[in-house]
Amino acid sequence: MYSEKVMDHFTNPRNVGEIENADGVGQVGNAKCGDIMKMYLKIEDGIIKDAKFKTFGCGAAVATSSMATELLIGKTIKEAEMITNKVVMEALDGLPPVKVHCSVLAEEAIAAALQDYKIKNGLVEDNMYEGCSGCCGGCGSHELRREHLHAEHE
Amino acid sequence: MYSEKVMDHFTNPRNVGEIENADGVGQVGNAKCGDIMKMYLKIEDGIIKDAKFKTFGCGAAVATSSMATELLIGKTIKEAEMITNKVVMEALDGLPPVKVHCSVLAEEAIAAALQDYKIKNGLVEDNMYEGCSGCCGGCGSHELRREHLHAEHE
Amino acid sequence: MADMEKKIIYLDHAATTYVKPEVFEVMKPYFDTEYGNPSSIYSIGRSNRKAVEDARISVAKSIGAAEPSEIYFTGSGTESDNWAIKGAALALKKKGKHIITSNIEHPAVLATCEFLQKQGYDITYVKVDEEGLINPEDVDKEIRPDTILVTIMMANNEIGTIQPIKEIAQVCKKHGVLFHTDAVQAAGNIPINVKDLGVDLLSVSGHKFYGPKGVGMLYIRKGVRIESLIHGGHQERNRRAGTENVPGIVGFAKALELANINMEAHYKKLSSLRDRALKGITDRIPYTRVNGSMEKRLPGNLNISFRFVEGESVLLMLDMKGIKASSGSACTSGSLDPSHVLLSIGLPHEIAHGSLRLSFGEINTEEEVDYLIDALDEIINKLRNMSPLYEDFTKGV
Amino acid sequence: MADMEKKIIYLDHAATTYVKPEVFEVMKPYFDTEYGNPSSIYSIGRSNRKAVEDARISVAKSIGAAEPSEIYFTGSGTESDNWAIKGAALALKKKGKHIITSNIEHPAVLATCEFLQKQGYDITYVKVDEEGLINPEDVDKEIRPDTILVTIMMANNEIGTIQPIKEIAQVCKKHGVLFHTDAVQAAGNIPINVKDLGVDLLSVSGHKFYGPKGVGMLYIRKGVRIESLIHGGHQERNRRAGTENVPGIVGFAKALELANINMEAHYKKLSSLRDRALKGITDRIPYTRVNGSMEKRLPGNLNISFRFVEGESVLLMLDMKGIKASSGSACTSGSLDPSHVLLSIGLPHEIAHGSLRLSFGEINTEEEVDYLIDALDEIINKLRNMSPLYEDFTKGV
Ligand SMILES: Cc1ncc(COP(=O)(O)O)c(C=O)c1O
Ligand SMILES: Cc1ncc(COP(=O)(O)O)c(C=O)c1O
Repeated sequence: MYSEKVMDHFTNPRNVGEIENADGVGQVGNAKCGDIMKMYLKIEDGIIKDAKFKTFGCGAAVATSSMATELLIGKTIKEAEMITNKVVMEALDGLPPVKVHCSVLAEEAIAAALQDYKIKNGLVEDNMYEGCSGCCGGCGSHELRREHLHAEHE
Repeated sequence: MYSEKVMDHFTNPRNVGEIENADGVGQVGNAKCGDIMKMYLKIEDGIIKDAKFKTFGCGAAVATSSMATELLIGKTIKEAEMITNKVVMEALDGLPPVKVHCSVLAEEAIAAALQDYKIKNGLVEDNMYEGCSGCCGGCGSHELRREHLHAEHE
Repeated sequence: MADMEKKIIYLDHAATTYVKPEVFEVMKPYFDTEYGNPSSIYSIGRSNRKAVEDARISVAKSIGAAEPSEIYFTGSGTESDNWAIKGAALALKKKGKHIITSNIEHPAVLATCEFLQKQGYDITYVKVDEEGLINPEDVDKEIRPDTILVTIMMANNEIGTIQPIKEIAQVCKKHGVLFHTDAVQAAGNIPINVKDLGVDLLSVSGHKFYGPKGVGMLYIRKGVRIESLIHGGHQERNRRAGTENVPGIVGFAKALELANINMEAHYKKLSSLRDRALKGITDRIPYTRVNGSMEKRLPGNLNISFRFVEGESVLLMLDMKGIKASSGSACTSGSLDPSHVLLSIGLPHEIAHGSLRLSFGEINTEEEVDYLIDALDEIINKLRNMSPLYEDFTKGV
Repeated sequence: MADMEKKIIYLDHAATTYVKPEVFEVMKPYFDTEYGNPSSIYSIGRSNRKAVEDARISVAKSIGAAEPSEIYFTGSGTESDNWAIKGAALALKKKGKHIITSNIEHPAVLATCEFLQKQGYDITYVKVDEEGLINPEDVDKEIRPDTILVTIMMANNEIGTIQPIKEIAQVCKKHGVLFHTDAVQAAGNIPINVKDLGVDLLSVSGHKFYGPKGVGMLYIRKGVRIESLIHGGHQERNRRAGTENVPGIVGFAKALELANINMEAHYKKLSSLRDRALKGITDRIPYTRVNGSMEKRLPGNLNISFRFVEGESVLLMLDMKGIKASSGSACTSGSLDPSHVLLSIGLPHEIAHGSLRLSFGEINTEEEVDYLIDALDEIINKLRNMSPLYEDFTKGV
């Protein structure tokens, strides 16, 4: 079901853990839907020096988190913002259709951590949380997303 | 599907053939329904001295005809009239439910041949043919009989 | 005689075939070692999943499907027919309730249509000609605005006639009506290419081409939506629930693959045996007729009527000589009526009753055919001498 | 590690079992030598018919049916469930359209009920308590004049709880309502006696008790009329059409027979392994709970939740250690929701997500159980250290 790359990142996840006094921290997902990703970033001079994660979730959730941190390290903030779920998925040689939402979660975790960094550094005005994964169902987008995923599956 | 007795009477049918100048001849059934039995009787002093048959039909039809002739020979007319389909069936160690109609046919062939004998000898008044097998569907009893057979099957 | 009993000559390949050793070989591991549930995520579950998906790819290739995802495994050809017809009927009931079929379909189709009729659907039965063939124009004429499905078999199980499926599919396409074909008898005997044929739904059963019993397949063209017949788990892309019959599916695919590789030789061998039998029988036994077109016909099928005798008796006597065949009459099945197929091509009841289906397979030989001819000659003679119909005929009544 | 990978510890017998050698042995001849069609009248057809009828007699005996004619072979447990429920729904629709089931049924029942709901039927879901058990009085309360069927599973596939089927059957009988039970998980694990239970319809699937996949059974009490699900030929006394899966049927009967003979030892062995695992795991791993009654439970079932971790990750890591288990979450099946069964007994979503089903079988050993305990301890630790929920918990957030 999973590619070798996914299994590798699941079995030996890179950058598990926390960063003390991180410059940006983002957490997305919801225990209710079975996936939570927490992303820690160390940013110096606009460049991501370090990234760590903690994840509660399935194999794909762990692997996408791991891959996301690998992709982040060394990137500028602009570059980091371009790490979409597609990028993460491709780096992992793909995901099963039902697991695509995990890569979306990874994209959103990156966005949330960067948003946190920007808020802390006064780079954005409001602190509206944009990291919704659409998974927890709280905003009603759950069903929509599910249909979407199923459609892709079909 | 068939008992050994049935297979024996089918493989080595007794009394196949015609009787020239028979005292009673009866034919029942209809090619349309796949079974025709023709029964020839030689009757002397009210006793059946010989019986022969020709049958177009399935294994059970052949076997019941054969068994019927065996049962007939040596019997008085009264006794012969008591050879019901049950008697024939029991003598053959039973028939599959869907083949019960063949034994009915044998009973009716006996009745038809005896009727013919009686008519020829002025023993009955009208010559109404009583040997209907209910199988040809001509009288509308076909469906009824079929339901009956199916019910037994169930 | 005891010797003869041991020699079995199987001439009923249209009823069912043995499983080829190569097929059984690939099935075996899935009984005892690779027994995981394909829905499980661990490794033996995954290897089962892969086996099923590889089988799907193989079957898609065998029948020329555009994508493996168009292949759905079922529990039998009958289930596939039921699914296709009831599934379309339910999915499209808002459009209409009219279904067109033929009068020579297999009971899997006919009984399903009768069931739907009781549920308020309207069924039209297109008639075959005396060769046992459908005229596509007759289908065209019957299509109405409320027609939702046409279901016509690719090859007939009794007389082996092959219908102009491509032409019928074109008619259906022209009217935008779904088209299902029961290809249970065709599969493994003649090439099937769903893309070329242009069908929307196509049923196949494993045990007719040296594959296992208890596994069938329904091809559903991409984009065609039908309701499920068996609801439950997520198997078969949510469309046919139930733990997959992994050994059965693997065997199905292998058997179809072998049949495809071997098709030309198969066709040649079977039709040559069949033609030898036909010539021998008609040369030796008078008052005999062949049923159904000899041109548009499955290679292994021969259906003959012998006047003045009844089919079951012939079968039983053949059986005693070690020859396994089938009757045109559905005598054994609880019905007193002769085959609806033989009546449809215009046979009178009494002749339909005296019919025999011989279906040749890859194990048969010319020697067996010659033995068959001798046996039949003797049997038909014996039965005719016992037949009041023959008596009347010879006496000129 | 490479060594470990080779050692497979199969703890997913509730998903599917291997076919026992004794079972496979009796199936074999029906693939290649005794391959006739049971509907044929010649001798190899007849020997197949006899094999099927002997299997029917054996199964009737195994489940305490009054007559073999109450046993109908199908293509899967799912098909049996679909048939029982849809068949009753169609046959009784004039009486009413209300069906009662539970909220912990298998998808084979739930999805069928959902389908019927779309067709205008009214479905009531009786709730289980936090032990996973149904109260027969709750069923009683829901029965209405238009109730036509109650369908409640005998044993649950996820948490293994055994329902008071006899008592529910009595309730149904009192009201004159048909009662179906899905006994797919129960069969082979606990005694089933349909007469004693008083059920009208009962489903079983072959591959759950060391029999083959692709064959199931529906018990239909004599006199109970339900509509067919699969229409066509005259097989199974006109009620389930399709050429019989002879090897499958023969294997099914043999496996059930063996299970019955062996039931006491089976029960003892599995429950002892299960209890050993439970003790080891709860002793070693904190923040762990067992789901479902430990008293009214299948012998081989253990369902545990580990807080702060997610089930699929646990499964994958177990797999890498050679241990094959199943998750309480239906993660792999395309749904993002955790198990409806675990939610029904009151587990919060996040705990339901971290659940594991271990189902023991006859091949398992105490050494395997001990290895499992070690492996789980290590895995849960590793995953908790990676979990933001555990981080919050230890930090007291
Ligand atoms: C309780 C229950 N019912 C029904 C089924 C369906 O059986 P099958 O998958 O063999 O069709 C299963 C197993 O998957 C089950 O555990
Ligand atoms: C034309 C045709 N359709 C359908 C079927 C049904 O297939 P099965 O008996 O395998 O379900 C058969 C064979 O019996 C057949 O010959």
